[in-house]
Amino acid sequence: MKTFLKSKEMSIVGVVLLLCITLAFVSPVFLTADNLLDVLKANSVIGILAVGMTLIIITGGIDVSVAAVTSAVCVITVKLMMIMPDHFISLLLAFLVAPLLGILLGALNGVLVSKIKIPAIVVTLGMMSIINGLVLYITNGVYLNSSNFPQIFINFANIKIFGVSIIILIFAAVAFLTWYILKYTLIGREVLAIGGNKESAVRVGINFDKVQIFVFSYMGFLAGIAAIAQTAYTKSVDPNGMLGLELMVIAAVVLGGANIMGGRGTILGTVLGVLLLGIIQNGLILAQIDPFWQKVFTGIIILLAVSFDQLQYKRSQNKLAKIEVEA
Amino acid sequence: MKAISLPKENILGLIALSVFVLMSLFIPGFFGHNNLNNMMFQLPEFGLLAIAMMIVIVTGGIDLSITYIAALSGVTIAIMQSHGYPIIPSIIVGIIVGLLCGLLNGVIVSKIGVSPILVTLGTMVLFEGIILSITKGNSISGFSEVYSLIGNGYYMGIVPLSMIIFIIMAILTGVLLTKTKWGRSVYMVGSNPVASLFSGVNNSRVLMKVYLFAALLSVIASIIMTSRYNSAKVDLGSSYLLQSVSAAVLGGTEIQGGYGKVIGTVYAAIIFQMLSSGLNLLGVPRSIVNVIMGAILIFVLVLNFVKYKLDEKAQKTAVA
Amino acid sequence: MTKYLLEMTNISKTFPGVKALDDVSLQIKKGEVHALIGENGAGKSTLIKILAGIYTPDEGANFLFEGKEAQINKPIDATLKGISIIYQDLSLFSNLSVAENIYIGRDSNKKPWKKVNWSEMETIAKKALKELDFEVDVHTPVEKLSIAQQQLIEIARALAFDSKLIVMDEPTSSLSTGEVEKLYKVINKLKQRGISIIFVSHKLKELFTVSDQFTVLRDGKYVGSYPATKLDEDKLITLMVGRQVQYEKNQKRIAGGQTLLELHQLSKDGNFKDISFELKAGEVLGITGLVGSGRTELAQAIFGMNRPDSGVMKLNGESVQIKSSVDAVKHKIAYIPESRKTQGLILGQSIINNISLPILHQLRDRLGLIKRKKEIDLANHYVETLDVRPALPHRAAGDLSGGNQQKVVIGKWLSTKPQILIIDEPTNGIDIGAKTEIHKLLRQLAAEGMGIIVISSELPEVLAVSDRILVMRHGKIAGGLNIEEATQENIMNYALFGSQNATTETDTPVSQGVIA
Amino acid sequence: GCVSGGAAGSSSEKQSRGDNDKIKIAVVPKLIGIPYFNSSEEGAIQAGKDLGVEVIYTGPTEADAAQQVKVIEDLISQNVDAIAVAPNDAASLTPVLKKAKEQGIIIIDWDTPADQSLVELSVHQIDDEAYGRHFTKTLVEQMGTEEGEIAIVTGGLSAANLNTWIDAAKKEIEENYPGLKLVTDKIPTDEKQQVAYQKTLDLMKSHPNLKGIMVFSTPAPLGVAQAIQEKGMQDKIAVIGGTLPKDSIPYLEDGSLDMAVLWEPDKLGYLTVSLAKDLVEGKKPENGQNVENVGEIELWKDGKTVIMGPPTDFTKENAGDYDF
Ligand SMILES: Nc1ncnc2c1ncn2[C@@H]1O[C@H](COP(=O)(O)OP(=O)(O)OP(=O)(O)O)[C@@H](O)[C@H]1O
Ligand SMILES: Nc1ncnc2c1ncn2[C@@H]1O[C@H](COP(=O)(O)OP(=O)(O)OP(=O)(O)O)[C@@H](O)[C@H]1O
Ligand SMILES: [Mg+2]
Ligand SMILES: [Mg+2]
Repeated sequence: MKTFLKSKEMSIVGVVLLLCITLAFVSPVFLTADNLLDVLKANSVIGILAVGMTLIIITGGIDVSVAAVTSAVCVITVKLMMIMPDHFISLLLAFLVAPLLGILLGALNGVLVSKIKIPAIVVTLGMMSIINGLVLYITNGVYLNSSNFPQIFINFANIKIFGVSIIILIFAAVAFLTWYILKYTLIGREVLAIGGNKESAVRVGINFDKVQIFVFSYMGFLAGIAAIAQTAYTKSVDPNGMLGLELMVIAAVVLGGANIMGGRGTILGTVLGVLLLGIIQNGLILAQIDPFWQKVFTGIIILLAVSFDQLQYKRSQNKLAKIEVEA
Repeated sequence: MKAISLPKENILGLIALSVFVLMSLFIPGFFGHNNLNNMMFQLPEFGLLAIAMMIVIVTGGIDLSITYIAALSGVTIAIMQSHGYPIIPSIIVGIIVGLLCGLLNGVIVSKIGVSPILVTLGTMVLFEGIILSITKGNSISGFSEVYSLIGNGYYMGIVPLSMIIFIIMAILTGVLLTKTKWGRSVYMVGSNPVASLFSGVNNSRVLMKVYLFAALLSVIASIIMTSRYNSAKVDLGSSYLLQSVSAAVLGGTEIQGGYGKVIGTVYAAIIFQMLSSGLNLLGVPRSIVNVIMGAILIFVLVLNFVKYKLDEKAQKTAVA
Repeated sequence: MTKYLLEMTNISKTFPGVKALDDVSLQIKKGEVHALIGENGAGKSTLIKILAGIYTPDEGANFLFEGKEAQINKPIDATLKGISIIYQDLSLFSNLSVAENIYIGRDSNKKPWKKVNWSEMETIAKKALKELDFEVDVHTPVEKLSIAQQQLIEIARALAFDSKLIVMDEPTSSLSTGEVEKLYKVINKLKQRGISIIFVSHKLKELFTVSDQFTVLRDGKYVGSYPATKLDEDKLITLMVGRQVQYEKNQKRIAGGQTLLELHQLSKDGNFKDISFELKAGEVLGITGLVGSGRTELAQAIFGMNRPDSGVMKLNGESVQIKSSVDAVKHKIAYIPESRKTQGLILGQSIINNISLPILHQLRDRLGLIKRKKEIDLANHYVETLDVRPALPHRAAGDLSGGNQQKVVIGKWLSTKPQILIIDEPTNGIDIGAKTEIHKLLRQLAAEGMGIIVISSELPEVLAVSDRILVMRHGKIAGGLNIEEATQENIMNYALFGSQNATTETDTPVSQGVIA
Repeated sequence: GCVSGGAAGSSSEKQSRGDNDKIKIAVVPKLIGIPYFNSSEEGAIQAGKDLGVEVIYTGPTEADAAQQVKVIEDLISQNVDAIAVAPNDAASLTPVLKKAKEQGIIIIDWDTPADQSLVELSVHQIDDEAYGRHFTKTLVEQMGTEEGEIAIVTGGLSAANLNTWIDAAKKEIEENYPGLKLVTDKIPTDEKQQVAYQKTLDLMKSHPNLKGIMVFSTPAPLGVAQAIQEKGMQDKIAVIGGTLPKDSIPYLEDGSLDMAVLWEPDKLGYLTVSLAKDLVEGKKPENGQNVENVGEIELWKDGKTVIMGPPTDFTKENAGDYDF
């Protein structure tokens, strides 16, 4: 599997590299540390969500409510921070509340998917509609702005370690944690097993419901973290600001080589997928492509990348099928 | 043996009927001429897109690009007409453009084998970009009077023309799906593409036709929309995208493919339509309408689940 | 008191519309190999799934394990009690490595955050594989292994669990002789350790080699339990089927009429090389060989699903290119694939829709609409002639037992009225009664003028149906034999060594009659 | 069933109209749930209270023409006396507005013009031409030079009013400031602060000599200012944005946003309802008329176009005085 997955990731590494080289020629600023860090920072929220989505997609599910959940958590957490004193404890509390809220909403998705057996896309579609509606109704779309934020949070948001923003570090930590879970914990292996073969998983005693509730709750947990990262990034909350982000998240995961039918997917691949999308966006502006044409380019690059990837995959499958023929 | 319980489509039909009765009784103005009329005008465009989505879902795919196919063909028709071309050639060119979009989806899905959600995500962005580049984001109008009759006119003074088009297309789709070789193959490919390939079904041709057909339905929806709204723009009908997935699923379509019926999707579209209009009449805020729609979607599926469990029990006791 | 390791009594199971098990019992002694037999659909797999905790039995079931009342509601309950199951259709994870597949399920009751110990996993896996003398890198993903190798991984998993009871549902259906031998050795070893084994198989000979006790089911009902010493094959068959069944070498060879199919030097890189033969109308051509010798690849090439690189294929004397299964159907070629569940049938669809699928274009009226009534009649016809049970054509194909599913696939392809019928492992997992019926059917179809290619790993079967036999080895035709000259021995020699008289002194017991 | 439905419907309509003497005015924004339109909602509702009319403020949740048509169709069923609409896409509303007009409903547009042949009144917050030119002029003031590279950031490429202002701003550049150089076509931001932020970062990188940015749309200026703030470019790049004062305070304070130029949206809502009520009662507006709680308005010669007044410049000095 290792070699095979490697080749799968290699193809996206190839695409990313190709794009980088082209851009480096087109725009001298592209390869500067400053720019690359900006790209990373701008895509950290998508990245955090995509890492969680990877687990769900490996089990063969999908979650289109991620952006809605993140928005809801943003709103609630920030409202909470605004009524709390400007103190370290308040910050801690917010960091506790956000993931918990996310887990709660995620677990609700998980329970509906596993216990009531409603397909994941439907549950989360319904959930997205409900949460977005409620958020809009409650906030009336009003921005919550940094002028209202406690100073301690602003300070937190501005933390940099060796010039790397805290937001990127959160993303990195989340990616590492999830990689570890997937590789080295029982539940992580169960996630992969379920994706590989649901029926067999049940037969060998894996609790399918439990694993599903886990992946959705974990997604919720990361949505909570993403909410913190998002708030730190924009230093404001736009209740409508994340509409439609879920498609980008899913695109990143699948570009990263995960199979939408389940069973296949890696954290490294997903991170690369996120980077690919981020670089496309950044690169089109740096290359000074006419804004009207940027979407055309984005669409074409996505189509080329996925087609290339698929052809590559087919070829590797063909090689697997060979048998030894005597000369 | 097979008709111990009602098929889920009939249940949905009953729900639709009861929603209609309840709303007529309790919401003033719901049963009014104006409102009924509105609903009849609003349903066709959404219904067509929902059916298009349903067919693609039956094959185990999804088509995120349908609303942009609609927009692109709408813009084409608008540009042609505003440049003085007559209606029929404009519509034909619009249909061709839409079918080309469907072809692109079809080729990448069926020949290269990329998963549909990715392909259509890509083409969605691509089509949007093309429209933006053509229109510079502006809306294009300049339709002729006759054209606007398609979406706004009546047949025999009572039934909206667009409704008739919708009914015809729905029946046609139903017949194609249940009674033709292609339709049967759609279900087979959706259930198990490997086995259908081993059974002499030309999977890629079946899929190709599915994406072409979905595109065709989108174009027809687009013609109704552009004629109703008198203009075409990049986001024409974009709010219908996820709604059409919801309607297809509420209508009983299996998201993994292999099952789905036109009638179920139509019932679901009607339910959504009535809820939206009824709640509006009640003055419920739009955002809460969304909440209720989401809740209904989940509720009906929970209901299905409960019913399934009950059926299972009933059948067991029947045999034992 | 503790004479029995496992006692199941009063077991009934009702599926919507079907009573799959009706008051069945099963008693397993410690350290015995217990054969569970019965025709297709008799309820063997269902009984096993109840034992495994996948299905819950109807009320009133009694369950004793090691003399104590046992509750098995979930698979993990069975695992924890020391019951391992090797399913008919395997339960492997193609995306995971060999080591993980062997280890998996072991910790299902542990805390989800338990750290996975990769080195321990590998050690355990290697140990289990060693017991089977199966050499494979434990890091290999299972999807790269052949079916036979996958079967061994399943067995290794059961070994690694230190089970008290191992259930094997048709474990040998895709093992080669050598591997079957190894399995017997392992079974004997396990027996000595006091481990009990429930063995399900349709290969009666093999059952007599390993089993101590037989429990027979018929139509979901318990027929009885008998020690091996009190039984012979004929008796067993009578118990299973309720009548006498014969299974003999084909006697009257049909020379064949006009030539339907000719292959000249057909080759495909990595699949097969220089394949040339003829198939005449009215004859049955058997193709056999070891698993992995390229038979399926060749068959799929003829059927258009695996395009050859070079060579010529002629149909009725004319050179043709079959580019897809659609082409093949047009040229009246039918292919019944070896994997029912994934290739043969659309399990979620009704029997009717499955049977009519390849000939839908013939069932259309002038408007191009499908004539439903004709379609149903067609399905009913094949359900009847092939004796599909239960005979409910509106039911989903997936609700049938393995053997009955196979009958539906056969029906589906007979409906196309093919000139050439290629059938890949026609009776895999089919009981002896149904097997002879299918053999008879194939002979009869040939007599009516069809050209038939039977690919099978079971020598008695090849001998029973063929007029001519080709033996493949490493992608090439190692030899051809007319039925008069064919014996299990000379076929084996071709399959193993590539020539008829390489050596007859081999330690491979051909007496089993199963070479692949 | 539809035939009988029609008959039953019309009788019930008559009844309900008889029941309720209060004037019903529907105000339809482009979309609900964004600060700008929330603010105008407050004004409209307040006007309803002050003037004793029933105000229905409803609109689509997405800035989508189709949804807006539906909202208006539903409003027609509710027998309102007047509909004041801010079209997402003027052309697309023409058929439905025509239908409304045929039912005797008075049609008004506000914020953004609709089909002028259908509206009885067109309430403009601002003179579009003057507003766009005002942006250019203010930007030049803040840049302190008439030369240099500038860029335009917009909410969305397809928003008609934004495009009108941008065109006016460009015209002002062409006519009076030949030294200003637009480095790229207008940059869309999906009406999202975060997108504006990201794109501005990229914009500054690809055009290191940038001197000024004009930002049209309410959320985008905040994102642009945030990027300027983060990179410490307050003194190098001047930013003018059409946004609300309250949100802008943190950026106005350190100069990352030099000035917010807008009108008072609540007043616009108030004015719209107030003029609509007058119309229903048969009163036409006059040039120079002083509308209570709004101020003096301007009426153009066409007798339809009402201009609420000149734009308000919000700076760090006065931004704190406003409550929106
Ligand atoms: N999930 C199910 N739903 C409905 N009926 C089922 C189901 N599983 C099995 N059956 C029915 O139960 C009966 C017993 O099937 P089972 O698979 O146990 O047979 P078997 O003895 O294993 O046969 P084979 O040798 O062909 O594998 C059959 O009639 C089958 O159709
Ligand atoms: N198995 C077959 N045997 C003979 N002719 C066939 C077979 N399958 C298809 N055809 C014919 O080949 C042509 C193309 O068939 P195919 O199944 O690919 O297209 P289709 O779209 O499903 O059929 P159609 O358009 O005629 O409804 C048709 O004329 C069809 O009647
Ligand atoms: Mg079985
Ligand atoms: Mg084979």
